[in-house]
Amino acid sequence: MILGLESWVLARPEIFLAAATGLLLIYGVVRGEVATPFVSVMTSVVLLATAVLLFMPYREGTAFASLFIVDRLTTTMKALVLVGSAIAILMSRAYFEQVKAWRFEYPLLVALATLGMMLMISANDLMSLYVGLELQSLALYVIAAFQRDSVRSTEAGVKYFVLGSVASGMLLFGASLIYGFCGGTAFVQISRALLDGRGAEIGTTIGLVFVVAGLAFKVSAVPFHMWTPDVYEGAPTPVTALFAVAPKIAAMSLLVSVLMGPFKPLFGQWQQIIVVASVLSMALGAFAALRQQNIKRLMAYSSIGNVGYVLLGLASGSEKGIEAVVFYLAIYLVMTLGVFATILMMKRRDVMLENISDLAGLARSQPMMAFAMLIFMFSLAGIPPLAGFWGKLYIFIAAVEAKLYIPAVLGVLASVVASYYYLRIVKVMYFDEPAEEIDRPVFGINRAVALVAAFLVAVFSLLPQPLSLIAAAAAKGLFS
Amino acid sequence: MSSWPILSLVTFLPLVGALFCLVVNGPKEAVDRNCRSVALLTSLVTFLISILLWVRFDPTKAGFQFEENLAWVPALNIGYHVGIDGISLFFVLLSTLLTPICILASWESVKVRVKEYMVAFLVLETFMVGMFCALDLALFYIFFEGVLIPMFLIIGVWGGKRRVYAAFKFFLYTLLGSVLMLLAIIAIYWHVGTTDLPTAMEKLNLPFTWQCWLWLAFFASFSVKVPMWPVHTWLPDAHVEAPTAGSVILAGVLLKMGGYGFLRYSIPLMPEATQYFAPLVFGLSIVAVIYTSLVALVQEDMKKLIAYSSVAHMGFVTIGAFVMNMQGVQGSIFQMLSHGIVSAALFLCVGVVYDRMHTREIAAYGGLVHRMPRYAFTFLFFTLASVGLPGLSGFVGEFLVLLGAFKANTWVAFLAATGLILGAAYALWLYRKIVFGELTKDSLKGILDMNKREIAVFLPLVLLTLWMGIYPNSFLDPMAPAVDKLIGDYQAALKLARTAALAP
Amino acid sequence: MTIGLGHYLAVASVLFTLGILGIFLNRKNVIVILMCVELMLLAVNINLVAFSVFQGNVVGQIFAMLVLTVAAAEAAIGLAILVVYFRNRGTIAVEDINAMKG
Amino acid sequence: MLLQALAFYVFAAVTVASAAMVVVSRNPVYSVLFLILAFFNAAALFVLIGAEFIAMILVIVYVGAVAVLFLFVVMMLDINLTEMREGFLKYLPVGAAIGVVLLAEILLGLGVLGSGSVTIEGLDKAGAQVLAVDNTRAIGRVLYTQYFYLFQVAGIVLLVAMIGAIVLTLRSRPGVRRQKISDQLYRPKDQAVTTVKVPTRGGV
Amino acid sequence: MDLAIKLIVFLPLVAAAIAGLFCRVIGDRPAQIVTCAALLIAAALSVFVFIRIGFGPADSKLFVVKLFSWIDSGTLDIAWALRVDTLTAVMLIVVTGVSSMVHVYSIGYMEEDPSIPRFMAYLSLFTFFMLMLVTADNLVQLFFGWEGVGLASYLLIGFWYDKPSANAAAMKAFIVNRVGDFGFALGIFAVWMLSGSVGFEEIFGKAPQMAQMRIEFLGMDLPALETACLLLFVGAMGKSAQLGLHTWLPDAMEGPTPVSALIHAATMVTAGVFMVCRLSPLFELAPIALMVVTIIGAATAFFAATVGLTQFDIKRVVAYSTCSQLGYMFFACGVGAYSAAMFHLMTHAFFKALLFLGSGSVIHCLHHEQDMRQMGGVREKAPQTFILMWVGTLALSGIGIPFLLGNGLGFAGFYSKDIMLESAYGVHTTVGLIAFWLGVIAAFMTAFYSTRLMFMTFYGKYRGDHHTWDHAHESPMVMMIPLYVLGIGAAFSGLIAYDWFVGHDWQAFWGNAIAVKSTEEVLHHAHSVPLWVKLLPLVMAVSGILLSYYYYVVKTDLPARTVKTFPGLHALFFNKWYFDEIYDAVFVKPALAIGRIFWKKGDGATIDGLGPDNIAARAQDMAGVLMRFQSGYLYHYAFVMLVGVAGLITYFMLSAR
Repeated sequence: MILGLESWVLARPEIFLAAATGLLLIYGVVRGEVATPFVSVMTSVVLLATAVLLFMPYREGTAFASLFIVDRLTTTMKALVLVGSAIAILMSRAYFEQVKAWRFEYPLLVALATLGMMLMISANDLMSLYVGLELQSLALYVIAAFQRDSVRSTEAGVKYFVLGSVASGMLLFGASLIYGFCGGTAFVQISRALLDGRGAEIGTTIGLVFVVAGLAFKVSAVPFHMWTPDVYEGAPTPVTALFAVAPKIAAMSLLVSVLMGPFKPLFGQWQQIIVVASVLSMALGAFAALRQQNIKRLMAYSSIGNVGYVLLGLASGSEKGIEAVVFYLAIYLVMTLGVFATILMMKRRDVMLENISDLAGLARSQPMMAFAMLIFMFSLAGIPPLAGFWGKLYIFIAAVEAKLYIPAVLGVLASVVASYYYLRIVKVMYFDEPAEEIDRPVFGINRAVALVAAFLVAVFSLLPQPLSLIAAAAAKGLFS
Repeated sequence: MSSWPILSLVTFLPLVGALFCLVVNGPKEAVDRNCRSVALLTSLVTFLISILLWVRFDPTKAGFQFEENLAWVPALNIGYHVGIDGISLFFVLLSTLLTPICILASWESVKVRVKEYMVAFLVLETFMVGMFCALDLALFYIFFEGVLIPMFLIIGVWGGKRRVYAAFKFFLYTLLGSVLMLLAIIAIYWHVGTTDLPTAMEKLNLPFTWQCWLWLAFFASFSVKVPMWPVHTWLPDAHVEAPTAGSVILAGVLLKMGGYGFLRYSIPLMPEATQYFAPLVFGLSIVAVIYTSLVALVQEDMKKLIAYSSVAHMGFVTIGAFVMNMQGVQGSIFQMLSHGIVSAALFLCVGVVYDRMHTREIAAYGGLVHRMPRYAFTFLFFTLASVGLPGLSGFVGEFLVLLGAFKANTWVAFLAATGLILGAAYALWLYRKIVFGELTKDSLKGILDMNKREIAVFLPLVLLTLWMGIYPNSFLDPMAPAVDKLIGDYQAALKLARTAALAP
Repeated sequence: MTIGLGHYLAVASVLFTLGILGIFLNRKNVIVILMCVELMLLAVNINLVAFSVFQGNVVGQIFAMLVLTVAAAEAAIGLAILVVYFRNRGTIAVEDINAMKG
Repeated sequence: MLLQALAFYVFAAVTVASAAMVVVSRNPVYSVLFLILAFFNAAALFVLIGAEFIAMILVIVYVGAVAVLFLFVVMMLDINLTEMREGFLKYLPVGAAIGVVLLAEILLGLGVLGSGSVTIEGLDKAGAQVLAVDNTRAIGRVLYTQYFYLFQVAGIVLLVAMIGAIVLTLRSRPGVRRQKISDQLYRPKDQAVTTVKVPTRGGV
Repeated sequence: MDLAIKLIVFLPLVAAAIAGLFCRVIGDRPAQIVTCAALLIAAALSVFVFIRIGFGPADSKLFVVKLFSWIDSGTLDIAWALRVDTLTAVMLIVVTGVSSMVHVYSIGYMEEDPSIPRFMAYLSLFTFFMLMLVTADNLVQLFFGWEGVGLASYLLIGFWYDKPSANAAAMKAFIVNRVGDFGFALGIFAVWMLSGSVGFEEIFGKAPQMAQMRIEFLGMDLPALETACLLLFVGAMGKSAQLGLHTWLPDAMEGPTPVSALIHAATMVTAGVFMVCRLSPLFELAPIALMVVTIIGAATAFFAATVGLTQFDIKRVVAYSTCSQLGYMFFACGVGAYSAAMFHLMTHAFFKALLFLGSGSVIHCLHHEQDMRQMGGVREKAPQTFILMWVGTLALSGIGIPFLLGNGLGFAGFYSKDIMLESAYGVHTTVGLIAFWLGVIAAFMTAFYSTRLMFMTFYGKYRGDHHTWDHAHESPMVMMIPLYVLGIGAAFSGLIAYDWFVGHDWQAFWGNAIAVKSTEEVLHHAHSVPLWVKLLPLVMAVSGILLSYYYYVVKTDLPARTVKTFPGLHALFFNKWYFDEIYDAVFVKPALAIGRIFWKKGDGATIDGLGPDNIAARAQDMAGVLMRFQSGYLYHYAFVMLVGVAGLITYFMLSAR
């Protein structure tokens, strides 16, 4: 049976998510704007419930005529994505209410984007990859421009959309070549063809380049990163928070499963691409952010840099490397959410703040916020003993084992440069004289997120073992 | 030996104090007062417990004692493995001693954000002690780097005018060196499969080229920390801008991390490379001794002068560590301990007048002896200890180092010994400008001599300096077996390498 | 003088390149860029169909249909974004879209 | 055979030419129209190799929906004919150079150009394969079975497009009056009818 | 005996600690009493020890009191121990004797000073270090005392810390001494490396082997013992102000006069001589080193005498004479007459301390006037001082009646100087002869300038202002008593001690404390030199005195005329052969200049400028470039993507070929 029961069981989280989103959509349409708070909370709940569903019970296998695959890696990644999206939704209310764009479509679009991410994570065929990717992208284009009366938000939408379309065009072009040269779109077919030597043509390599370029765009790796700073800056802050975590993790997962799956036989080729992209990303993420004034933009460059490190883990192509990728992404998720939760709390006389200089003297006016931010910044900079260090350690272990010495050296050097701008934020918060007082944040979800994230970073710092076990299990899924 | 985890206690007790400080709440006055007390108390208790380490330390054993070994991150084979031997014992004690002194020294001078200040210092203590206890490369690295965070804040928040520049320079400079060491640690991990130090010492058998690369990576980190010429320029800035207690810790403990690192990691793990690069170290150290001494001669800022002198003194340390004979290595360790106390005390001396006058310019002082005889005595005492007067702690280290160096290479000893002359020149010049002369400046007419608290700060240091100068054996004896083993292993490794090279 | 796979691939490649170049060269308005994207997708479709036919399986054609569907959705969303942008700025000239840079 | 080749070249040439015109045309309306022309010709190319279903879909979906949508938006936004700014010419050499290089490489890589390189084993020589059943039927057989999943997801993609387009562009203008039937139906009596006490001889 | 030795050494320390640390509590007078008492007790005990050892049986000539271990490191084993043999016993007498006298004298001299306890504490501390130096059992402990006395000297020279010149002089003393110590330390290292020990007993035991060894030093292959001895001698040069490292000594006169008497005449400066004598078992096996010692000593004796001729500061004249006399002692050591050197060391301690304290008395009398041009006729005001100064001067000049009572009859210097010159002549080497002739010329000059001092100060008319003259007075008793004691020493110590030190009892007296073999030889030769050699020094001294009388009493315009006749020579002498200027130009100024260059250009411009600051600036520039790249234009972004893809494909196309 092509569509046996097994398929439905395996895809039940996705089906649940799709169905629930549909119901909430209907509810929202019926009730109108008043439904927004309920829909938004419910969407988060649904996303978290989906995450739970992933593991209860945990099943592995392929579904829908092998278009769809579930294993440890995909499940772990999905969990990360779902948690990221759910929290991003929770964090967004205050902001959107502030800018009067608080509408029920927003959480639903996020949910649909998340669905797209889940599908692409689970893709086992170029076609399912493509539709999943597009489902995600289209929803994200919309929410980038969601604050539709803002020039910046809509500009972000335009840029994201145009460049995203170009990227998916490239991806498709590559996919079409691979299909042609390998005689099929299913990952197993591709992999078999490549192992046979049938598909090992220069044409396949060109196809691979295009596919990798398309995916690199999604993870914003250099030189396909150009959209990132503008979109991060322009998009509404909660959206930026979402962009910084969920799609990035999903796309990275996809990149991993594509490269380590069907294209494993072309390791020699794609490793070079990934290494170059990785080194360039690390360097650009480090240097370009040095003079940024806008904290969202800074975080954009920071995310580019972080992607560079993750790619280094991928470039090692070993089980350790994939482990490192998962580990790094999990920690990155926590840190980034924490940072954005803090950013979303910064208001002065009810105006959201985005400039780094606005943080001046935060340590005196809001010691807890500043302290949380301090932890995130040092963690992002990879200073031990904070969690970010473990992530980098993992990555570099993998890189050294794969004999990627020069990229590793460049990587650590870039991390030193990058630490400058993280420190700069600490400096502004702690060393500078306080500017005008920042509004005292009411106890809200953002504060809770920031504190929980800080706490988690602390816990991961001291006890990285559980996380590394999870990462190891996930990576094993790819190699079994 | 002991069933209770005494080392962990010493390491993490300050952290408990820090948490205590964090939760203190109430009106500012009360918070400040309570935090000071809590911090002092914690650090004193820590110090007392660390004394116990010395008491229960078996000075005849060469290996590690008070070991604790727990699997921490089994996924990466990283363990929480701590322990001390004769080399690290005194560094632990130095750290635990200087922290309460620092806290006492900043009792009145730090008025803003007292809570954060105390927390930073206690956290710093944890990292420092942990660094010296760690027997796992990754654990070591974590503590080693972790120190940067509180220190960055201490310089940046409570520092002087150019504190931001200094804090960044300090942080980035040292970080840059350290990250390369991280890669080297990873490489070792890759070769051995674990980051456990004793295991690595036993199993690691790297080819020569590898050793050289790894040695250089470690060197990048430690040489910045020591600091060696030409990567010393962060030090004057950091010292000048840091608050008094910050300078004390910086000079007293942080600089020692480099020298300790050489002894604990570079030499045992990469013996052949150590031998190969020793001339480089000698060369740089000699340049450091002479160059920075000359630079110190022309300084206009008290702290900068002492900072440069630190570089020169640490030059002796690196020479001693690499001559690889008993006297050199013991002298190097002793010099570090002595410098830890003496330069710390000198910075405290600067702090005493800085707290009163709020300037560090040498030209702003003169004739202090008229109003501050006790201060004049203390300052003189440590100046003399710094120039290596026999009978005070500074002499023993320098003497042993030079003796060891003479055995290894007369040029090294000869050139390094010129530091003795230059050292006397700048130290006495400083003393003369500040303490001697007529008291002509109006601003100084009302200056007060040291109060009881300040005497309490200096008294233990004075006594210790004398003790170390007159009966250094209480320090040299416990470290002897460990140093002996270090040298023995080193020689054995070299021999093995030679025979291996000859064999095929 | 048989028309083979190569011919189709060549046409597709040319179209694809034109599409990409159009995006890069166009300074007039964004809609043309969207059209260039459509050209790229057309090139992809030509590829897919050609491969599909010459390989004798229908996967490529299914893929092409998907591409078509998604392209339609994409066009809808792209144009919607353009419209809101136009409402804000009153222009969709590519050169004017740079409120954010650096 | 020759006819087929001739047809191919004609259609192909028109496709490429109109694609080029899409890019260079000054008037966006013309661009849209050239796009449509390109699609038609591409559809013709599909037909030439026997992919008639895709060809039809292309015409219906693209020309019928997408291109018209483009046309609609172009008209709606009423964009002035702007002068071709100097940027185009300035960047043309660089762009063209890179484009040519890229094209050459792709063609080389695919084995279209250059004699030595081999394309996919035998495919080219074999010519168009003849399926056992006709094109439409073949697609239909797998679309709802094997590729059911994709079909469903494509549906969700369209849903997203719908929501997205609406949420971005739909504006409820405060000044516009709309009939709200439910409000009318559920209006309670006391709001709908007011009893006015009219004083005698006072008028309403 | 052990207790006595310990008491001698540590009583001054205890006294210093009490006076120094508790001065505020106990006040001036108790501080004086404590320190003086401690020193007098020590002096008494020293006499006891001296008698026990100097005249005891041959097997009790050496006492070693072990205290506790000091530095143990591998094969290095250094202990705190007190070693007392005849050499030390002599030094104990000299040190405690002169020191106690100076302590007592200081009570009067420093009467009006505001910080008496501090002064007394410093004096006692100095004595402690000096005693540690002379009782050292190993080189490192010797070094301890060595540097310790340097410290005390530093503190005492800079005692009047208000005077910038005093501070400068104190620093100079310390630093120049450090230069010597630099050599000394290297010498210790060399000895340790050769013998594996720093204890005297072991070193002397290994000396013959060491003489055979060679050592690689600074890339040169050198005879080991010679090298070590030369390095050690550098230390001695520094401490004993020998030519080249003498510049600190005249400046050290900035300190209070008792200090000059104690440290810069009697004890500390002789430490170099003591060290060479102490290490004589090594030195006697190092002929080249001895040659150097002789030449340096002789040159110093001559040089310092020339400078002494022209100085006007009363203390400086004495200081240069000290320098000169130390030169004598060294060349005596150099020719192997260690006992003669020690003899002169002892007598010199008495008469030079006397001269200094006498000068101090004059200075005290004239309210701290030190310039002899402002003096004259002081004998009216201070007759006792005048007489005692004559005793000192004659002792310094070496006046006596030869052959009377066997060894002659004369002031202390007469014996000791003669035996040194005779030894130098007696060895019959070129170097010895050079030393002899230089010594003889210096003896002439010594007599000239020391009597010049007398004539300028005590004779003629007073040349200063009248207010001072009206208040001038003889010093109080507490100052005069030490002068008398020292005067007795200056007059009779030579006579009494001649036989023990260099006469026929010398072997019984010295035991094994100094190198026996060479001493025996030299003394033998010295006693059998021709008559003219024995008489020449006296003749020179007498003629020097007569000339001086002619110049400064009979024809007082003659000095100025002489100066006019030999302006170049006078300028050379008067400016101390321009040593200070040369050092300033060659060492001090360049060091500061180089320091400044290293600081500003090296650290600032080069290391920071090319290193961190440069990197930071380049990083910022890089950030700027990247930001400009991020232009905000879609087509640029697309272009970058395009270039990326094209680049990758090109790379693969090229690498595939």
